Amino acid sequence: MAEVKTAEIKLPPLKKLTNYPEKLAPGHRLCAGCGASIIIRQMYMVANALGYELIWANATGCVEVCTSIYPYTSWKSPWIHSAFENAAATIAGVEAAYKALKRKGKLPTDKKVKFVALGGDGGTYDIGFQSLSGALERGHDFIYVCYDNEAYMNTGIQRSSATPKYANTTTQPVGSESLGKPQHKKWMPEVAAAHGIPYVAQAAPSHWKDFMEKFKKALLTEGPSFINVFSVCPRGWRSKEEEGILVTKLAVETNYWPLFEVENGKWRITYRPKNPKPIEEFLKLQGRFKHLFKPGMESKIKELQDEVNRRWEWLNKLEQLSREV
Amino acid sequence: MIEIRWHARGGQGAVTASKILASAAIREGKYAQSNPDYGAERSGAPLRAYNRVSENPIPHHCMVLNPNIVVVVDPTLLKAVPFLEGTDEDAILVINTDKTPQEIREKYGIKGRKIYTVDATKIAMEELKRPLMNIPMLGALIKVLGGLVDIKSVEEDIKKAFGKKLPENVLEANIRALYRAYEEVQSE
Amino acid sequence: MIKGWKDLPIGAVILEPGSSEKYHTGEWRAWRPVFEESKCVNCMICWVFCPDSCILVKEEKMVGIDYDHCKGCGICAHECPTGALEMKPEYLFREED
Amino acid sequence: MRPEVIKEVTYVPYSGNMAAAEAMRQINPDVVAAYPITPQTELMQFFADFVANGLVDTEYIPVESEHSAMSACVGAAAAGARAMTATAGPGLAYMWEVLGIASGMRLPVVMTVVNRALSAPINIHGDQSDMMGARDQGWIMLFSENAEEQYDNLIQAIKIAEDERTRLPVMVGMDGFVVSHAIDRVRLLPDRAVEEFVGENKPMYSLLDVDNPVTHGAVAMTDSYMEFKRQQREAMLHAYKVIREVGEAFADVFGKKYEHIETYKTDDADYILIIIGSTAGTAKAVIDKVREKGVKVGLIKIRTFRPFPYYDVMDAIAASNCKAIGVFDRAETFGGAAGPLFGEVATAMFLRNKHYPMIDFIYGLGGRDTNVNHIEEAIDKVMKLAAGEEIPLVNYLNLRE
Repeated sequence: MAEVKTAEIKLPPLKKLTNYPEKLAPGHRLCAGCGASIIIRQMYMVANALGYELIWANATGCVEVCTSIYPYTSWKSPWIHSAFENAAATIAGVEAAYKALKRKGKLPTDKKVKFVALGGDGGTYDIGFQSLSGALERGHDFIYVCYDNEAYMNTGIQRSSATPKYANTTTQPVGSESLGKPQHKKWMPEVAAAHGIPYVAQAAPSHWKDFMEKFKKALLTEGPSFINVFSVCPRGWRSKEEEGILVTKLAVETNYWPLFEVENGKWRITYRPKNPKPIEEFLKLQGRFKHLFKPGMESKIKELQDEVNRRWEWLNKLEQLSREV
Repeated sequence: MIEIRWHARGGQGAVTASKILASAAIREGKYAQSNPDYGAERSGAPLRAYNRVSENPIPHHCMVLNPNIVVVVDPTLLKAVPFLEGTDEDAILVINTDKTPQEIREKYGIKGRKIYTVDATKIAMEELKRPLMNIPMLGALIKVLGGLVDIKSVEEDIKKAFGKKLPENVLEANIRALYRAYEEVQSE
Repeated sequence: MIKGWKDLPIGAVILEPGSSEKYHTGEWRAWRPVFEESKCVNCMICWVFCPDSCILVKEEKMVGIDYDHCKGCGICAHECPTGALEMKPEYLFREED
Repeated sequence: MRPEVIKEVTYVPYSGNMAAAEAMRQINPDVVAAYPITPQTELMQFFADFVANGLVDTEYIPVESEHSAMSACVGAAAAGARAMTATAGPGLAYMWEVLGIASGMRLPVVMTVVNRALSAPINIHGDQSDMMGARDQGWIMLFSENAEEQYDNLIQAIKIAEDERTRLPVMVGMDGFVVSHAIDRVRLLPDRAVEEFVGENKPMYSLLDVDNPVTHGAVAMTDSYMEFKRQQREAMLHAYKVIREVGEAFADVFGKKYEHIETYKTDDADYILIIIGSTAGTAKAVIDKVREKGVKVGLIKIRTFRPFPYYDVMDAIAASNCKAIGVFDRAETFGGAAGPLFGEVATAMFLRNKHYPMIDFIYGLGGRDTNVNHIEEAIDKVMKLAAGEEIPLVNYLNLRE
């Protein structure tokens, strides 16, 4: 794999990014305050600035459903949706077609294009896991972006393997015998990194500079990249629409959603909260955790805090280890 | 149309021999089929393979039920499988054995049918240093077919099939084994 | 709006990029972000966070809101560091329309 | 430039898998995405060998599953590439969801299906349950009797799929093992002639055309979904014509005619057998044999199963002396009256409002041998049916009672 040499390619300041046309048209039917379209717009800001055309394969999910209701499309780039579980395989086919047709001289040579597969956590962590793993292993030149809103939001807040412990979902609801989901969430970036691909990152749109840097690296990386992006879902999380960025920031500031990257196997934390906030700060803004704030539930919150601490420590160890190896 | 049934054990190359026979016949402008009877068997298990050879197109896509010729590649199969199944008294048997056709006839109480024998194991061990009896049995079969398929075409096909896979000396040993069996096969 | 089957492109392909602009999600809005230019420092924080591509910018200056499409989520007002955006109930404006 | 391998018409000893792979080499698709499954495996191995030795320009994706194989073909075809794959039995079943996506998106993917039984119990051998199970997924379906037909059909399938009037994917089936693994005499056509015959792919709505961005795979709600399905029906009606035209073009160039059905000695036949695939060949041999005894039997071999050639079948029957018909089904329809082919022929009679005594034979499931004796047994039953005897609607061949 070619080494990522991105330092000399700088992104322009925010103001300059406004000079490019919007490639995700308004009029899509995502919920008010949806994090996913913020993420997509920020990806476009990078691609625009670097002169890349993005070609998309979108897994079934909120974004897919809401941006392509016939006869309307919000996409001003080539875009394909084929099914829920196969965005990575579909983009693999598109990328292969590109290579073949390019080799045969059937494509213009003056365009910089990049292939992006986009899926929610259901289409990534769960049902699309196999096709994602296959595409990463085969080394296609593409970026897989997961907008992780921690449940099957498109179909009405069903639990996924990305749903955090104790979150209330419709398929593992809180009840007299249940505190919501019994398991912690799968740590997907680590699974992606285990494929030995050149670039893996975790990001959040609240920390847009960090995310844009990461998307830039992925864009400039030859071979597969995987970026896991925290994507607020006011409807599913029972949070206030206007607080979407706040909730996202708190996910980062509590270390619930650490920002890091794995570049050619080297783990690096890209943002370190100066004084990490307690997990309650993140939880309390969301109705999905409301039951944890009843009397007697302190131990459950502590359990979540412990898991955050454990993962943060583990991440720090990985970073340290990366420096040593 | 001539129909042939091979009896061998997995790993002895009978399927390959049957393919070479079909290939050689087709390259001569004839029509031929080679159809292995695949199962989940692994090395050592008894298996069957079929050939059809004809001057005319062959429409059949089914097992050979009434073979004109039965080839037994491994002598230990004579006791283990019903090698006479579906044959009538005009059938020809080509058997790998160190015995004479008469001895085989007596030992297995075979009535009618024409019996040919060849010590393909000995030829294989002497030429190939390994008990790979498929090519010598093919040589014997070609002789028995009496000019339906030219031994030269078979030689060419072996070279074509294995030329890139086998070292020169092994390839030559196979060709020698082919011709030796062709010469050494005996009838009653 | 949608043509008969003989006149539709095959395979449900959509040939007009960004045609969703014709669909006015602004009608969903219960709260309206109101922009006060004098307080704006053009930091573009509202623009970078808008989920609906509704912050209108010309020559690197924030000039207003695309009310045809703005769903009124309120992120822009919430994140605006200078208070240049304020959420007001939509009915105040609808009556005026 | 890839090397020219076959320069003139050549007769070779090939298995069905080799013949299919050779056709793919000559077609030289832009993208091949495939997953190995018995009895298709060696087809992919042969093709991978072509890739490894520079005999094709293809971008080859050895995917992790059949679902991804078809998904990658969908992506590649939407990108404007000529995309091909191959599968068998359970692999086709695993693709099922994406089959409808390929046809619904009107992507001209071409695929060999080495017909194999479906689990359970697991069985790797030939039957047509796989394609029959997928028969309403909007694919054009051709079946081959032998290796040479598989080769010829694949070459024609490219033209059929890519025609602007159809723009539908095509699957071409051959029976597992008896065709896929048996060596047979196959006529190969020259590389350049095949290249010229299949022509250039003219992509529609390519994803790689960044100047004209298109959205593929949109959501169609209640207000438009039905219109797109209606379009697919129309495309199938066109396909009926296109398949015939391509067959004629093939005959013009290569001297061998392919039609929706092949009739064998039906003109004067009192009894007609209707069969798909390799057993049609065996039936021809049996027909020759029984005709020596004066029993006039004819055969209708179905090459095109989708779109089903109802009128071709009825025309052939009407032109004969048909007194009774025996339909051969190498697939079950549990809970249905008889096998899937029986159902189609019954529909054909309905469409012409002309009815003949007819019985069904379920045969060859899971690779069960169907030899000359079984076909003779079937003919015997059809004769009895014609004579007014009561024969069960569904009869099994070579079943252990």
